[in-house]
Amino acid sequence: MSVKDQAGTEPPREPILAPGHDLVSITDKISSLVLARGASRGWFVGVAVCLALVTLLMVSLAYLLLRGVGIWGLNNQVAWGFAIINFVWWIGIGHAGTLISAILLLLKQHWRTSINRFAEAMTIFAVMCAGIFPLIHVGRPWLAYWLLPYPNTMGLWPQFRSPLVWDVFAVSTYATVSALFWYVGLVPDLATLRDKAVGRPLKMIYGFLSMGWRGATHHWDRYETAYLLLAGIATPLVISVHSVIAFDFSVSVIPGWHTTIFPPYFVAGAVFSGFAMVLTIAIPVRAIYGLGDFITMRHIDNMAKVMLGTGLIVAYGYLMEIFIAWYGGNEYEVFMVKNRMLGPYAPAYWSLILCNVAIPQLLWSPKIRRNVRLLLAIALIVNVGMWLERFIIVVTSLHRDYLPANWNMYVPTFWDWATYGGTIGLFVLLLFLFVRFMPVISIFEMRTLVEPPHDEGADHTGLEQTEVEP
Amino acid sequence: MSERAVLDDAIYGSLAEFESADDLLAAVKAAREAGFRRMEAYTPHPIERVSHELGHKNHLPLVVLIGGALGAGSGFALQYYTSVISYPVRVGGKPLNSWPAFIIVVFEMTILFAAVAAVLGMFALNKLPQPYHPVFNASIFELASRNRYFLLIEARDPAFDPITTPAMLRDLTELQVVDVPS
Amino acid sequence: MSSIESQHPDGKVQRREFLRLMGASLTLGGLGACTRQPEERIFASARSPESRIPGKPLFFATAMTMTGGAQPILVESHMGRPTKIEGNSMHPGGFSATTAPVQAAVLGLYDPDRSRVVKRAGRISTWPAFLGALREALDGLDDAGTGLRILTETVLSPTLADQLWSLLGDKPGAVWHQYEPVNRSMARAGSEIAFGEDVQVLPRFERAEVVLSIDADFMTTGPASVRLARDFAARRRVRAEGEELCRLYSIESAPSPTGSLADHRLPLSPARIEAIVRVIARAVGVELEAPEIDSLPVQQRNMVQALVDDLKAKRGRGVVLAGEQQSPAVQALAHAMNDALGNNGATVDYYDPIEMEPIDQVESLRQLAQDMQAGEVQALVILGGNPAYTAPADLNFPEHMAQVPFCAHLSLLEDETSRRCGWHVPEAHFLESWSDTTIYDGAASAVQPMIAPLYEGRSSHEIVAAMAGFVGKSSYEIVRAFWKREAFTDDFESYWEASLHNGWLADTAFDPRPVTLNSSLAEGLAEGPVVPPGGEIEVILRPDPMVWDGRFSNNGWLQELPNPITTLTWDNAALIGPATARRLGIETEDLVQLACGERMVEAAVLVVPGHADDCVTLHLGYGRTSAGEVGSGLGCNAYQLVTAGSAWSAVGRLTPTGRRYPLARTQLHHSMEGRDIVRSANVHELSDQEHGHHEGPAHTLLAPPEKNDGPAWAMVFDLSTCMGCNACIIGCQSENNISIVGKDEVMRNREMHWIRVDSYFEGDESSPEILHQPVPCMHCEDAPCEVVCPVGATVHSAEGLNDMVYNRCVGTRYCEANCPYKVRRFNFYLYADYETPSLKMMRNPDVTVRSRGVMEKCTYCVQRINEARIHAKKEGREILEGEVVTACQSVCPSSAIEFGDLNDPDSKVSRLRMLPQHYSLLEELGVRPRTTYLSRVTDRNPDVSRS
Amino acid sequence: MSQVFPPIVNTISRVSILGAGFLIGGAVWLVASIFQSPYVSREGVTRPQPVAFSHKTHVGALGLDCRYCHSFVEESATAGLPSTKTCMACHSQILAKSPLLEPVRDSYDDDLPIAWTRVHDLPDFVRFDHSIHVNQGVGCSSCHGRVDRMPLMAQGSNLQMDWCVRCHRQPELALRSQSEVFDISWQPGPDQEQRGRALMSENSIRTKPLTDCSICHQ
Repeated sequence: MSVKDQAGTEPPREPILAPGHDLVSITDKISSLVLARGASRGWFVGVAVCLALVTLLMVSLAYLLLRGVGIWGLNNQVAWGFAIINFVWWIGIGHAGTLISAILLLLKQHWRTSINRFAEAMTIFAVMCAGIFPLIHVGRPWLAYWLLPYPNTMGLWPQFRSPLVWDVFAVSTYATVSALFWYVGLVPDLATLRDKAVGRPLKMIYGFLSMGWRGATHHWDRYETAYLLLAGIATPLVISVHSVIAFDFSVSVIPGWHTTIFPPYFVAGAVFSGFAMVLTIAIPVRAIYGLGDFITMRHIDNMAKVMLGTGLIVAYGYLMEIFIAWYGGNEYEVFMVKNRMLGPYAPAYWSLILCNVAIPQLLWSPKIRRNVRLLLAIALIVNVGMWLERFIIVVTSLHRDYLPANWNMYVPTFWDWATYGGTIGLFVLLLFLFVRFMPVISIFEMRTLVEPPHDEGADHTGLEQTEVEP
Repeated sequence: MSERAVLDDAIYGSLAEFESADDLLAAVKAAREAGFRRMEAYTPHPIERVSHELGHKNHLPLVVLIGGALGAGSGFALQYYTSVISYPVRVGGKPLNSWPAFIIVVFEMTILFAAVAAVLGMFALNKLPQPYHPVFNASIFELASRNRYFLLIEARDPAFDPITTPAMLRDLTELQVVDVPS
Repeated sequence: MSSIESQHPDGKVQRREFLRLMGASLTLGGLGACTRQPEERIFASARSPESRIPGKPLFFATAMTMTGGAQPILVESHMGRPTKIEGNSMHPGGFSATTAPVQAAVLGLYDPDRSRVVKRAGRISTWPAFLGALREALDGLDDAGTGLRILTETVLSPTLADQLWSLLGDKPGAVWHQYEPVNRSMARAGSEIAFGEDVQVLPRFERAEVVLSIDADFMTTGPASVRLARDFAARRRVRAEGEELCRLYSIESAPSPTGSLADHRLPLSPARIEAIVRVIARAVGVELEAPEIDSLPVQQRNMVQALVDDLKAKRGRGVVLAGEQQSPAVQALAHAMNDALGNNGATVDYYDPIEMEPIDQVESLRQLAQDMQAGEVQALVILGGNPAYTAPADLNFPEHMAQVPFCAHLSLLEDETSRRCGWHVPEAHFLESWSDTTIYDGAASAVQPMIAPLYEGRSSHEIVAAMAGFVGKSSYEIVRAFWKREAFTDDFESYWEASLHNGWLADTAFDPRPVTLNSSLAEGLAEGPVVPPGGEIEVILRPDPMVWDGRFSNNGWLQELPNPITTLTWDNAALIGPATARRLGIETEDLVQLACGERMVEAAVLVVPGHADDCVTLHLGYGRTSAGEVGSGLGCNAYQLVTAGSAWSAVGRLTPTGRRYPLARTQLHHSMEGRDIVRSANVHELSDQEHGHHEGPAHTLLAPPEKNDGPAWAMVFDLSTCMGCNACIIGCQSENNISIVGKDEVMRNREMHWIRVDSYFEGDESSPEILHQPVPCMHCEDAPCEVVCPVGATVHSAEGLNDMVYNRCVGTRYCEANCPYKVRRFNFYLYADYETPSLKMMRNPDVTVRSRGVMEKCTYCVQRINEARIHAKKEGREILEGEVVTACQSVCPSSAIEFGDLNDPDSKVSRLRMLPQHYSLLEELGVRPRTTYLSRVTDRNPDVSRS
Repeated sequence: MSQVFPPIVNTISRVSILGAGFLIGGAVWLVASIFQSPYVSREGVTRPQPVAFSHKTHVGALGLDCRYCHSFVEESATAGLPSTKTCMACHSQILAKSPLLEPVRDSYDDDLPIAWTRVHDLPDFVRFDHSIHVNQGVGCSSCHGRVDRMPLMAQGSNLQMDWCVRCHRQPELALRSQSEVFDISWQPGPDQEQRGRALMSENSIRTKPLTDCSICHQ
C-alpha cells in the first residue's frame, strides 16, 4: 500500500470512501447488488408504477399519431409548447452525468468515482426521454427522417443553417458518445461480474458484454488512454450540446429568445438541474442499497455545492436578462421582461425565481447540505424550477411578441401532461432496471481509491484517515 | 479444463499470483532481468508503474486524431456540397456557403468521429472482443478481476523453460504459481 | 362541434389516417409516405364540347342578387366547375371588386347541406307530384284565384315581376306579398316625407369635399357599396404633396368600417343621434324646431359646430347620408340638409327605386299574417326567403302558417320555413339557373348558369310559370322570351349574345331624376324617440355583417370570417360600450338577458371601444334552428326582439345571468401598446421627418438584397383606404382552398386565414381612433422563417417570393415561432375536407390542398404569377404591369392593395414605395419585408380640439 | 473455472461485429435501390387499358402527329385526351367491325367516356404545364420516351424530382427548335449543348427561377 500521508497539508475532510474497505469488500459489496438472487418487493412495485406511466406514454403517442399535434395546447401564436420544454429539460438533466464522468475526471476529482456510473446511466436515459420529443413534436412524424442528410430521389438535403439540424447532430452525437463512455467504463466491471457470477448462462451474458476483458496491463494502458481521451472529447461536447439547444432560441428574432447570454446560461442551468437529478437519485439509492460507505456525506456535500454554484450562475443569467433589457432599451425586450413579471404567466415566473434562486440559497449552510432529507427536497424543487424556466422561456416569449393583435395564451391539455408524465415513468423505469442488472458504482475505479494508479494520485483520495492495511 | 491441458500437453504459459501491486512490480522487474520478454501482467485495476516496467507503445492518440480530422473534413464537405453544389437555394438572404452556420455540425462530427475512433481503436488494438483466452483456463485467474495480481510468462518466450520458469516465479511470490494449459 | 365535423375529420377520416400511419410505420418507419401512388382513372369526353380547352379556366358574366340590388360578377369556371367569383368590370355599374358574401357564394353553391329533393311533409317526393298538388290547390280556388298568396323577397328580376303581374292579371283575387327583413322601408318613408315620393340616393363622392354619415356604413352595406367604396376611397388617397381629402364626419352607434375611416367620429345612441341630427339640420338651415348647438354637451358641441361650419363652407360640395336603418325622420332630414346645402343634383343624385314593385314590406307581411290567421289564405307559395325565421316576432307568422291548407316553399336549404310548409322545393342556386336582375343603378343584368343544377333545383320562374299553367317551361325560355319582347332592338340575337357575354342588358340603367323638397317637411316628422330612463337601455338591431339576415348562416366561410373591428366569428353578441359595461358591471363573454316587454333573448356581451353608451347592438341572423350542419344553434335569435312596429331598435332591460358564454374572436388585444405598428398622420404633416420614407434600417451590415433580372414582386397596403371590411380574407380563402376550422379551433387561435386584418383602438376608449391593418405574409428579403427551417420547406424564390413547399414540410413549426408577424398557419389537424364530393368540386385546381401537419401561408397567389409568366412566355414577352392581380387585391372594394414588380421603376408599387407615408412594419428588425404599408392619412378639422 | 467460452467464440464474435456492419449497409442500399427502381417510379411500366391502343401503330407505323389526338398540348396545362369522336373519324371506316374496338364504338354510341388508366401520373402537389414546355422547345419524347415503339403505353421516365430538376438546371441539354418538338425520333446531336444555349437566349430562358420550388409546387 502506497498511501503518502499528506493529511497535514490540507484540512481534514470526510473521506470519499468510508474506512475499512479493501479490494475485496468493494468488489463483493457492489457486485452483490447485481448478483444477489431475486429483487425486493419495493423494486417490483416501483417497476409496476413506472410501467403504468409508460403505458400512458404509449397511449398518448398513439392518439397523437392518430389526430395530430392539435391534441396539445399549441396554437398559431404559441407554436412551441411542452414538447420543446420537456426536450430541453431532459437534455439538461443529462448533462450532470457527462460532466461528472468527463470534466471531474480531467480535474482529477476522485470523489466522482462512486457517482459517475449511475450519473452516466442517468444521462443516457435522460437523453432517451429527450429524444422522443423532437420526433413527436413535428406535424408529420413519419417524415422526421427528412432532417437527416441522405441521398434521395428528390435531390434535396437538410437546411444546415437551421438550429434544428444542429440539434439532430448535437443530440445524436451526445447520445452516442455518452453510451460509448458508459459502456467502456462498464467493461472491466462486467468482467468482474463474469468472474463472480454463478451459473453458466449468467457468466455467458456478462462474458459477452465484457468482451473477454482480462485486465492485462497492455489493455489497461490503452484503456486508460481511451478513457482519458473520451473525457477530453466529451467535455467540449457536453458544453456544446446545451449551447446548441440554446441556439434554437437565441438564433431566432423573438424577444426573450434572441439573447447572446443563452448558451452559457443554458449550460449552467443544465448542470444545475443535472446535479439536482443526481441527488434525487443518489440519496434514495444510497439509503436503499446501503451504499453510505461509497457515497459518503462528502459526495452529497460536494454535489450540493456544485448545485449552489451553478444555481448562482443561473440566477446571474436571470439578472442579466433583466439588466440587458433595461440597458439595451429595446421596447420589445423591456415589455417581455415586464410581461414575465406581471403578465398572465407571472405566477410561473415567480415560482421559478423561488425554486431556482431563493430556495437553493439554503445550501450555503453546511447543516442543510448534510441533511439528506432536506437536500432531497431542495433537489426536487430545483428540478421543478428548471422545468418552469424552460416553460417561461418558451411560452411567455411567444405568447406576446411583436404585434399585439396576435397576442394569445397557451393552455396545456391533458395530453401535454400525459406525454410528459409518461417520459418520467420511462426514465425511472430504466433506472430501476439499471440498478438491478448493472453495477451502480464503478468497481474498478473504486479499487483505484484503495490502490491509486498513479503515485501522485493519493493525496486527493482522502484516504488519509483510512487504514487499509490488515 | 485441466483435462484438455493433459490431452495436448502444450502449455500456454506460467501464471504467478501476487498479493499486492508492489509484489507484482518486483516480479516483473525480476522477470525482465531474467531476460523474459513475452510476458503480461493482469491486475484488477490499472497500475501505470507496471506498464512502465513492461514498456508498451500506445498508438491510440494518433487513431483518435485521425478520427477527429476525418469527422471535421467530412462534416464541412457534406454541408458545402449539399448547400452550394447539389441544390443551391436562397435562404433568408444568407450566402450559399454560410460557413459560420456550418461550424456547429463540423464540430459535432469531429467529436463523434474522434469518440468512435477512441473506443473502436481501443478495442481493436487490444484485440477485443476475445471471450476466449487461454489464461482463463487457470481457475485462480478468476481473482484477477477481484483482488489478486498476476504475472504470466508465455511458453513462446525463447527464455521459457517449463521447469525453471515456474520455479523462478515461485521465488517471487508466496502465493501459488500454476501452468496455464493452452 | 357539428360545424367542424362537416368541414373536418370525423371518425372515418381518423380511421383512414390511422391505417395510413400503420402502413407508414410498417414500411420502414414512414417511408410509406412516399411510396407508389394509387392508379388514377382519366376520362376523355365522348364528344368534346366546342370552345372549351380542358385545363384552362373560363370566365362567365352573371350577377348575384343581394338585398336591395344585385352585384355584377364574373365567375371563374374550371372544366365546368365554378370555383371563384370576381367582380365584373365590363359592367358599367360593376367593378373588379366584390363584397364578402359574393365571394362566399361558391361555397353556398357546393354546400353539402343543400336540399336535394322535393319534399312533402318532410317525406321525399317528386317534382311532378308537386306540380300535381299545386294544380289541385289552384283548381280548388275560384276563378279569381282568391285565397292564393305568393310571398317573395324583394323582387329585382324584371322577368319574374312580369310573370307575377301577368299571373295576377288572370287571378285578380290572388295577392303578391314581398318581405325580407332588411328592406328599404325606412328610406322609402323618409323620402316620401321629404319629397312626397319614393326615390333612392346616390352620392357623388368624386365631386364631394365633406361628407356627413349618419350611421351610414355606405362602404360595406347596400347595393351600391362597392361603387361608393371605390369613389370615396379615391378621394382619400394622397399621392402627391398638397392633395386635399374628402373629409368624413361620422355619427353612429356601433363602430362600422366606414365610421372607422372618419376624420371625426361621434358615437351616440339612436335616440341621441336623432336629436343631434335635428340640431345639425336646423343649424345648416333646415326649417324645424330644434335646440341650439350650444345646448349640446360640451364634448359634442365643439365637433358639431365645426361640422356645421364645414358643411356650410362647402355648399354644393358636401354630402349628408343617412343609414338605411335610421328612422324616416332622420332620412328626411338628411334629404332636407342636402337640399338646404345645395348638394342635391350637385353631389347627390336621385333615382327611381330599382325594386320592381316597391311596397312597405313589413306592412305587406303583417297583412298576410292577418289573413292567414283569419283563414282567408287557401294556398301560400313562398318563393325564397325564410319568413318563419325572419318575420317580426309579434306577427306570430309561423303559427299562422299552420292554418294554410296548401303551403309550398322554394329554398336552397330545408330551413325553418320549409319545415312548416307542406311542400318544400329545392331551389336552384343562382349559379345554376337562368334569370335576370337589377343592379343599384337600375341596369338589368343577366343571370346565367355556370353549371347544371347539382340537385333537382328549380327557379322561381319555373314555379310561377307552372302556376300560370305553363308547365315544363325552362327558365331560359322564360327569360329569353321576356327580353325578346322587351328589348328595344331589331337584331335581338346579337343584342342577346352581347348581353350574356357582358352580363348586362344595354340601355336599361336609370338616369338621375330631379326632386323637389316638400316645403312643409317639418310637420311630417314624427316625434323622435326619447332616451329611455335609467335601468332601461336602447337595443339596436342590425343585419350581421357576414351572415346578413341569416341567409348565409350555413356558409362556413362567412361564419368564420371575422366581423369587422370586433373580429368575432361563429356567433353574434351584445356589443356594448366600455363605460356602459362598467356601469352595468358586465364584461366580455358574460351572458346577459335582453328583455323587451315579454320577449327576451340571452346574448353574450362583447365590449367594443367606440360603441355608443346607454345602448347595445345585437346582430340578426343567428339562433337558427334548422340552418344546416354549420349554421344551426349558433348565437341567439335577435328576431325575437324585432316587431312590425320597429324593426331596428327596441327598448329593453339588460340583466346579467351570472353565466358565461365563450366567444371566438381572432384578435384578443386591440391596443398597439405604444408601438409603431399602424402609422397615421394628418395630410398636412405628411412631409414631416417622422413620416419621411424609410429604406430599411439607417445603417446595416447586411448586403443589399441580390437583384434578379426577372420581376421582383411586392405588395403595398394603403391604410388610408383600408376600412377593415375583411373581403380580402374571404377572397383569399376562396382562391387558395383555405379550410375553415370551426368555433372551437378559432377559440384555440388556430384559424387558417392567410391574410388577417388587425384592428387597433387608439386614444380615449369611448371614442377611439379605429385603425386597420391587413397582414399577410410579408415575403421578407431576409426571412427569419427560412433560416430556421431544417428541411428547406420554406425558401426564397428568384422573384423574391417566400415559397412555402407543403409537400416538403415536416411541421416543426419553427418558422411560425420565428415569424415576427405571425402570419403562418399550421394544420394542427386534418382541416381540409378530403371526403365531401361537392366540396372537392369547389376547390381551385391550381392550388395544392394542404393536409394535416404542414405549415401554410400567403403565397402572393403564386399560381396566378405562374399563370401570367407562362402566358407571357408563350407570347415571348415579360409579364406586364397589372397582369398579375392577387385575390385579395382584386376583391378589395376600396382598392387599398397594390401588387407589382419592384424592378420596374414605373410600376405602381415602385411609385407608392417612394411616397413619404410609405413604411414597412417592424422595420427595425431588418428583415426587409416585400409587403409594406402607406400610413393612414387623415384630414382632421383643425377647429375640432382633439379630446 | 473462469474459462467460459470455447476458442471458436472469438472468431464468431469478431465476425458477427463485422457482419452487423455489412447488414446495416446492405439494408440502406436495398431501400435506396427500391426507391429508384421502376417498382416505385414505374418507369417503363405499362398499364392495362380498356382498349389495347398502340402508339406504335398510330405514331410509329402511321406517323400520326401527337397533336392529332392530344390537341390541347400547345394551349393548355393538360395535353388532353382525344374524344371518342376523334377515334371514330378513322375507325368508322378502318377496322369498323373489329372486336378490339368494341369499347370505342360503345362509348361513341351511348356517349359515355372511355375510362383510360393514367400512365404519366404526377403527385397532386406538383403542377406541370404541357403548353409552356412544348412552347419553349421541350419535345414530347424528352419525357414520354419513344412512344412510337410502345405497343402499350409505358411511362417514359421515372418522373422523380431529381430527374425533373436535372433538366430545369440544364435545359440546354434537352431544348429543340420548335420544328423538332413533335419529332418523336429526335436525338440530341453532338452540338446539342450550344444549340440548346442558343435556344435559351432566343426564348430568354432564365434557369435561376427554374429551380425555385414554386415553379412546380404551388
